[in-house]
Formats: sequence, structure tokens, C-alpha cells
Amino acid sequence: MLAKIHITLKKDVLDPQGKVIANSLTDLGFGGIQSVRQGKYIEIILDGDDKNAATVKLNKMCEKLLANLVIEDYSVEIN
Amino acid sequence: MLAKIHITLKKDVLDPQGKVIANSLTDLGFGGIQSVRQGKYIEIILDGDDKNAATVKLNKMCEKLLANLVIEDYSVEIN
Amino acid sequence: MKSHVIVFPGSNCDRDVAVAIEKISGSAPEMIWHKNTSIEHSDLIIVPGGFSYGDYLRCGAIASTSPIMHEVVQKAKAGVPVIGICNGFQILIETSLLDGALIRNNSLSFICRDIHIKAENSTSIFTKNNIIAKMPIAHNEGNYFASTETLKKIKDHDQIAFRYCDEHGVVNEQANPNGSMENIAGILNDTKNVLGLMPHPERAIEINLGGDDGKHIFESVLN
Amino acid sequence: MTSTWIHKTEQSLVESHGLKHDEFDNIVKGLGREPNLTELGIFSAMWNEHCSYKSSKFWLKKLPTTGERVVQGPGENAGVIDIDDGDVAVFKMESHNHPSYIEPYQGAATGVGGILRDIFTMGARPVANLNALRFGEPSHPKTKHLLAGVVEGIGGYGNCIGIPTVGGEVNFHPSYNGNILVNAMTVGIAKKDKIFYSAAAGIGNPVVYVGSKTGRDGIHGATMASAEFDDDSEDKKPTVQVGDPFTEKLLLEACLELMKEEAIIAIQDMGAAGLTSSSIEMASKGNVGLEIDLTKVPMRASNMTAYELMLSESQERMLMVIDPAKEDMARKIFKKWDLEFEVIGRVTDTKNLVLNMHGKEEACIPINILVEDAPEYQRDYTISEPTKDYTIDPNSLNAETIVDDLIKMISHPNLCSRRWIWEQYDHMVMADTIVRPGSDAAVVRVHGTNKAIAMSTDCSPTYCKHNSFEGGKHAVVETWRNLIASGALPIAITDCMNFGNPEKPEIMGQFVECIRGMTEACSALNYPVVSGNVSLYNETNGEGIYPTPAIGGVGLIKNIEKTKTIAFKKIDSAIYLIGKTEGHLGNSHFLSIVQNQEIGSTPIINLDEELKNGKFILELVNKDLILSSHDVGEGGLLVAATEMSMSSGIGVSINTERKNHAYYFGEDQGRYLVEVDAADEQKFKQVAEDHKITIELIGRTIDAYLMIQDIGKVSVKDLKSESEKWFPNFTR
Ligand SMILES: Nc1ncnc2c1ncn2[C@@H]1O[C@H](COP(=O)(O)OP(=O)(O)O)[C@@H](O)[C@H]1O
Ligand SMILES: [Mg+2]
Repeated sequence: MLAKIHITLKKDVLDPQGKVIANSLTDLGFGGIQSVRQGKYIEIILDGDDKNAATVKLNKMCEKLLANLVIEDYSVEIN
Repeated sequence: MLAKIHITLKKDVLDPQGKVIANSLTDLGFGGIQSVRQGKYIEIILDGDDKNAATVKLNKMCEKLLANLVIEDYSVEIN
Repeated sequence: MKSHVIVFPGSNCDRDVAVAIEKISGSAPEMIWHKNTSIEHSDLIIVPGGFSYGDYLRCGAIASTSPIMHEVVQKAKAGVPVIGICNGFQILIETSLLDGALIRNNSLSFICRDIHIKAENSTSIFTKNNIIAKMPIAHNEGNYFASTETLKKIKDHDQIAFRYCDEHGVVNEQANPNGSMENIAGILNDTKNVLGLMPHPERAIEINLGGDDGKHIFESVLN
Repeated sequence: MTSTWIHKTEQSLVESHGLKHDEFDNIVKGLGREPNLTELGIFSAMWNEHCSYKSSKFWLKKLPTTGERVVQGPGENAGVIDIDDGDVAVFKMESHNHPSYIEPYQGAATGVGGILRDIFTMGARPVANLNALRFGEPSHPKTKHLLAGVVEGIGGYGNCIGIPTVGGEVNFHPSYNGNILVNAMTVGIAKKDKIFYSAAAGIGNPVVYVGSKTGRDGIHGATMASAEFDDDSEDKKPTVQVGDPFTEKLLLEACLELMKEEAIIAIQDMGAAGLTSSSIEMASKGNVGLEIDLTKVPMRASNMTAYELMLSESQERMLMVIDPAKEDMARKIFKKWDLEFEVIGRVTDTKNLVLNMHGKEEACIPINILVEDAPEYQRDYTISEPTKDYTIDPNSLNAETIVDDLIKMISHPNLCSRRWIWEQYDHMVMADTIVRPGSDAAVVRVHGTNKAIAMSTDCSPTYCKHNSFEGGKHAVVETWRNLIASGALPIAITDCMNFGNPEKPEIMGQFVECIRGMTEACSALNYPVVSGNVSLYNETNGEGIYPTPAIGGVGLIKNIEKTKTIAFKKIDSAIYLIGKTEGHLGNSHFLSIVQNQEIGSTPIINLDEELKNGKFILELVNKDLILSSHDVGEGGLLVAATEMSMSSGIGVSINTERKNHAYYFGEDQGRYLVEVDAADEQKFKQVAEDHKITIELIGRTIDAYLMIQDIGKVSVKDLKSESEKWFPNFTR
């Protein structure tokens, strides 16, 4: 089973990296950029095929380790 | 317009982070993890509403700055 | 005086801090491997700097889930003094012993240089020497961030331990090396027995290394 | 063995392995048959320039490599020198040029990883990293990206593993536009009686693989490093290796932990050409055979072939031969550090390298043909006439512009402050850095002692281009001076010889002349070469780089209290210039920066004078007669004085008889500036007189200004901001 996890910064958390990317893109001549936010994308290959059980497990993984809930949100998706 | 960009390591390229995350999840008691790969997820908010033009532009951004094509692949998606 | 230094596989300031403690207190700390689950009586626990797990995923995240950190949290809650330096600060944040977050430096680059810090709180055991001190920083993610409520809370409870300042003690934007909110360089927990700071006092314990202001921070706990 | 499928008609296969026809014929002759693909790959990796030194070996043998303090000269993973009390310093420099051009971050990072392994393989704990970097001109479209990536990669690896990066050098020149140089140096400390070597021994002993798993990383990396670049090279990208500094840290600690036990018989890191070169090196040094079961190699990717396993350049791996009685104990240590530990073979008495996979023999090659029969060439060379001197009309230069010219020089990328670079490197971790970057040599204390090692890297490619003999001399001497100026006794050097295509006689001529110059300097200064590296074929579309023999020098400071830095220490000191000043402007930074022309002759070094002046400085250091010192190098006297001011904030008032450009900016050799306490001036002059040293009082330190009598003044603060702005502005 392939799980896809997105980890994004919470709305009001400063994203220095996103800001610099936005500036660089503008400097490179790309117009019309309102904002850039950088997050993480994690792919996990899991044994088994019980999607419900896997979803529970993946949420736990995010809470325990993968995301820092003080500043980040996460979402889990299974193919 | 919100564009979502995924940047992932090419297939055979070593992912030191993914390896450590996989070990650590296993240590935490999460079983059945075959592999973990870590990539980037970037959200860009763009002016305008011409999706085709935006796609061309976003691909260029990836090639010029966002992705390191030597070791990474990317994909672009517009909502 | 019994002190302990936690050692993760990628710690690299563990020896430096052990040398500093021995030099200042006269007795060497015990080094505790991260897979251990308990620490006996301790007067001071140090979580040292380095790249505990390569700083992969997020600095300090993986280390914060290690068996020994569970014990450190228990000890901290029981009142044992704990200092987290640099990566150690990041680890303490990830265990939630300390509030807020440490994000990428606003320059997006690693910074290694001398900075000055000023003690804000003068009541904690770590800050009673009330100093303006010069010492090095060396980090990529030392940009302190807290939500508006959290920031208010730590201010209301006098939890800001150190702020970046210039050599005269003036706290201003030029003296802020990494973009930290309100120039925060170190914070305390609400019971003031846990300190996290980004600068490296253990690298500033003798003139030969460029200064000995770092001694004050250890001296105020060790004596 | 069934595969006789390579026929000489399949030339393309042979050529794509970088082997010449006669080289292939020698393989067939040696084996008595045609090689199979795996064997062809092994020969190609072993016989390429990078591993075999086929063009350079003959000349490298001419370098002086012995001396009182030399414990191990070239030929092992790194050189070893005696630094008293049973301690040794272990060091080497290595290039990672081509990978860094293709992927600057990972190329530079894995370059650091590779040189670190060379050092801890020998049983030394690495204590310092340095890096010598050359980029194209700043206006070249790739320069900014390459500079930013390389610096970040070096920092990324060194910072994470926790070894301070304490020094280096960087130049910009159009000759590197399509071929940058990334040379990384590491210095480690070990006990003299606890050095580890690579010769396999003990028939039947286990051959153990430790570290990371093997993937399809950098297959053919070593061959690539020996091929010229063309426009297609940027497509050869998927072979790039990714560095994993965290795993390297684990490997470092695990190896050093095992080295405390009497378990390791031989150890060799897997660098270029991975398992191939490491296994062959071990067998050849030990004059034994090895039999390896490739099925046992820990693999990261699926379905890897024997060919791929042998040629993979996955990082953070080592090969060892261990005492079978210690196998379990060794395994436990590596498991503790979460590393792979697999017995993959045995030492045999056949003197063959035998590879098996799934019960099938994949290769069987006599070690001696791989090593002793490796090609060695005495390539044709022609020596270019050194560029003639050029006399500048003194009337064409107006002394009034001197302060403005100085500012132009110290804010130019080739002379300005490198702070932007070294602030990205953790240069203080391990808490023994006594002199940080920004002085002449970096000084790192030997942990737990009162002594220190001093280190510096140097090379002036334009000097080498216009006079390869003097340029080779200069690179050696410049590091020597930097060590001297820091109060260290210079002991030995490592080198990294970066040149163009050796099949071109004029490039080979540069190599030959640089070696000759280095040899003269090393001999005269009793400053031998103990390790090194050669990187040839540094060309793009037929354009060679400037000859760049980067030198890394190491010296000993017996008492750290005697360490000297370039920073002025107080006001009212006397500033003396040591050495003769004719005013040699040829091939100088003044001409290249202010007049934008690269003309004139490379300055000549008088080695007797050099030795005399150097010894004099050390005597002053010993007698505590100087407060600070700095060699006068690139940019000449005024730039050197300015650097001493900028590094302290203390100004200087200069008042000399001669007041012209040639005097202030000439690059005459063998000179130093020293700061003498007013109270010690008489004693200082006496020592100079006793030794018949040319000294000249040029001025006194003052508060906060650089003042040149009758010419002008500028504040040290302004100088500093001019000097420090280029890198941050350029890379923004
Ligand atoms: N790439 C680099 N990495 C780290 N330090 C560097 C680098 N380049 C230059 N430095 C440091 O900057 C200072 C000045 O360098 P350089 O101008 O080459 O000195 P010198 O002319 O005395 O050899 C030295 O301390 C050197 O170690
Ligand atoms: Mg110098």
C-alpha cells in the first residue's frame, strides 16, 4: 500500500523558505506570484491492504513523529 | 489560482532522510513499513486564471529553480 | 554535584559540554546513551548540540522520541535542572518541555559566529548571573517562533531567558542573527528548571577559544 | 568461464569504458582470454587516470616524501606526520571537481565525506576540514549557483558530522567557467602506534563490508572524473551520489570504537570505484587474493548485477579484514551504531580477485595484472616559455589613486573577505579552534594538550599559468609562510594537482614544471609531500583550466600561547616589513583588478631568502618579540596591512620613503609584516641585525584609521564594510 502524506505549515506560521523562493522566482522574471509555501511530502509503502487500519496508523505516525503540530498540519491519503 | 507542486527524489537516488524516518517509525513500534521517501510539497498562489499558461510557467519554475533535475522529479497540478 | 549528558548517535557537542562542565565544576558528567531508559539521581541534565539524527525530518524530532527523552521529561517535571543547547534546545521543544518552535534561519543559511546575549529573567538558576555574554552560535534552524498566545504566555510568566543583543546589551534587529521573534535566544519552562538556548556556552569557556563568557551560564547552575 | 562474447570488433564497448585499444590488448594478454563485462568494468575503473595515476605517476615519484617527522608518506589513504608525545597528524587533500560541477551541493558534500573516510580509515579522529575552491568569473551565468551550492554542500556535510571546517581558499577566474575545482582536505589526530593500514593478511580471514547499503549511485563516477567534459555531460546526471553525513558520523564512531580493540587487520574506505578499488587495493598491498560473494553485499536497490555492485560509488562504506575471533564483537559494535555489517568474502592465497554471485563465478582476475600491469605513460610534454616581464611606466600611475585602488582591490572577489563562506561552516565545533578562519593559518589544538596544529591551503593559478615552475614553488611556499606567520613549525604538505588534458603536451609541460617547482621548494624548506591527489582532464570543450596545484600545509605549534594571528593587538606598536621590496607588479592583483589586465611575469622566489626570513619570524615568536604577523602575499604590502587592521579594528599610519603603486601593491616574495611592541623595538632590531635580515619600519598602529602619509586616509570600518560586501551581494 502506498500512503501519501502532506505536511504543511499552519497558516500563521512564518515560512522563511517560501518567502525566499517567492522572491527568487520573481527575480527570475516569473510574474504574478502571490505567495509560496513549502511543505513536506512523504511517501510510505506499507505491508497489508486494510486501508482503514492503515489510515489510523498513519495518523498516529504523523502525530507522534512526522508532523510538529505546534506549527504544522498534515493530511493522509492512501492509494 | 492555487498550484500544487510535488518534488520527489528519482527512483535510484539515495534518500538518507527517508531511511532514518523509516527506522525511527519502526523503533516507535509501527510495524510493516517497507520504505519511506521524503520529498517537497510546494503551494504557489498565482494571479490570473489561465490554467494552460500557468502550467507552462510552473513547469519552467520547477526546471529553473524549484527542482534539482539531477536527482529530483517534479509534478505540477492546478486547482 | 552529579550531572549527566545525553548522547544521541549524531550528537557532536557532547564532548565539548562534558569538558566544560568538568572544567567548571571539577567533576566530569556521566554520558548517557540515548537507548538507556533511566537516569539515577541527577543535579543537572544536559541535552547537547549536534545533529542528533542528521537533523533529518525536523531538527530534534526523531531524538525527542528516543527512550531516554521520556526519562528526561519525567526528571524535568520532577524539578531536575535541564539545559538543552542548540540541537538540545530543538529536542526539548519537540518533547514539548518548552514552548514554541525553531524554524529555518531567515537567511536560509547555516550561521556560525559570535553573538551577544542578555539575560532577561534574573530569577532562574540559569540566569541569576544576569549577564551580557559573548558566545558562538552555529545553527541552521534557530529562528524562534511562537504563536501570539504562546508568546504572551511565556512573557507573562517571565520565561524568556536570553535575547540576542549587541555588545552593549541593546536588543535590536541588527543583533538578531536568525530572525527569532523578539530576539529570543533562549527560553525557560514555566517552573524555570528547564532552559533551552541556541548559543553554545560550552564553546566559550576559555580565552584561547575566543572568550569565557559561557562559564557564567554553567556557573550559575553548578554553584 | 563462458563469456568470450567481447570481440575486438565491439570497440564501442571498450571505448565507452574509457580504455584505449592497446590497453584492451594488454587485458586480453594478461588474462589469456577476453574479459567479460564485469571484468571489463573492473579494468576500466582501475586503469582510468583517477585510480591508476597513469599519466602522473612517473613525475610524482620525483617529489621529496621523506623527513624526520614523516611517519607515512604517499601510498596509503593519507599521509602521517609525527607531532611529538606519541601523537601524529594524518592528512590528505582530494578533488571532487566533476561531480561538483554537475551537482554542486551533493558533489561537494560527498567530496568532504570521501576525504573524511580517508582519514578515519587510518585510525585518526578527524579534527579539521579545509577546502580549496575555484570558480569561473562571477559574471558567468553558472558561477553563482555553483558557488552557493558548493559552499552549502561542504557546510552541510561537515557541520552535520561535527568536524570543524577551519580554512581554505577561493579564487574566481574565467579558466574555470566550465570546470570548477572543489578540493577538500581533512586533518586527523591519532596515536603513532595505533595507525591502521590497508594490506590484507591472514589466509581465510573474513572480509567484512560495513556502512551503508549499496545502490546504483555514481556508477562510472571514477571514469567520469577522468574524461573531458563536453556539452552532453550534463545529461550524465543520474549517476550522482547523495551524501549521508549522519551515516558517516555513525561509521566514524563505529570504526574508531572497533579500532580500540585488536580486531582490524586491514581497512580501506570505498571511495572512487567503490568495492573494486578497495578490494584490489587491500589484496595488492597484502600480496594475497580475495574471494567475494557478491550476493552477500548489502543492497539498497533490487536486481543489482555484479557489474553494478563492483562499480557502485555509494557513499559511507568501508571494507575490512578482521580477526575471525573478533567477528561477533565487531558485529555488535556496528549494530549498536545501526550500520550494515556483513562478511562478504575471505582472504585467499590465490592472488586472484574472484567474484561469485548466486553460485556462479562472475570474475576471476589476477591482482597483479590489475595493479602492476596498469598502464603508465611518460607523456610528451612541451614547456611553455614563462611570460615575460612587463615594465609599467611609473609616470602612468598617480600616487593619489592609491587609497581608491586599495578599496577596489580589497572589495574584489579574489581578495575580499571570505566571511560569507566560513560563517556557513561550523568552524568551532569540538571546541579546540584556537585560530578561526580569516587569519593566515587555522590553528586547532590537539585535544587535551597545550599544543596545536596549524593548517593552510594555497595556490595562485595565474602564477602557475605564466610560469609553472615558479607557480609550483609559490604554492608550496605560500602555505609555508602562512604556517610560519601563525607561529607554527611547518612540517609537511599534501597536494591536489588539478590540470587539463595530459595528452596535450603543453598541459603535461605545466604539470612537469609545477612538480619541479614544488620539488625545489619542498627540498629547500624541508617540507615534504606526504599525500596527494591528481585530477586531470579538467577541460570543457577543449579549453583547459589554469594549472592548479593546490597545496595544503600542516605545521606544529608546541605551545598554543605562542600562536600568532594577523590581527593588530594594540595602538602605538611599530609595524615592520620583513624582506626586500623591489616592487614587482608583473602578474599582480593590482594589474588584474585595477587595470584589468593579466600581464607580466610571475614573481621569483629566492628559497634561501625565504628560509632565512621564515626562521627569523619563528625566532621572534619564540622570544615573544612580535604581537602579530602576516605574510605579504596577494595584493602586496598595503593589502596585507589592511587585512591586519580589518581583522582587529585597529588602524595604522604608514609613512615610508617610497610612495608608489609598485611599492604598495608589488608582489615581491618572502615578505612578512610584523607588529612589534614599542618596548621591544630595540631587541627586535638586534635580532634582525644578527641574522642580517632586511627590515623596514613602515609605520605605527593608531586608532581606527588607515593613514598613508601624504596620500590619504580611510576608516577601518569603511574598509571592512567594503571588504565584506561582495559575497553577500553576489549570492543574494
Ligand atoms: N573556501 C574557504 N573555506 C574556509 N575558509 C576560507 C575559504 N577561503 C578562504 N578562507 C579563509 O579566509 C582567509 C583568507 O584566505 P586567503 O586570502 O586565501 O589567505 P592567504 O592569502 O593568507 O592564504 C583564510 O583564513 C582562509 O582559511
Ligand atoms: Mg596568508
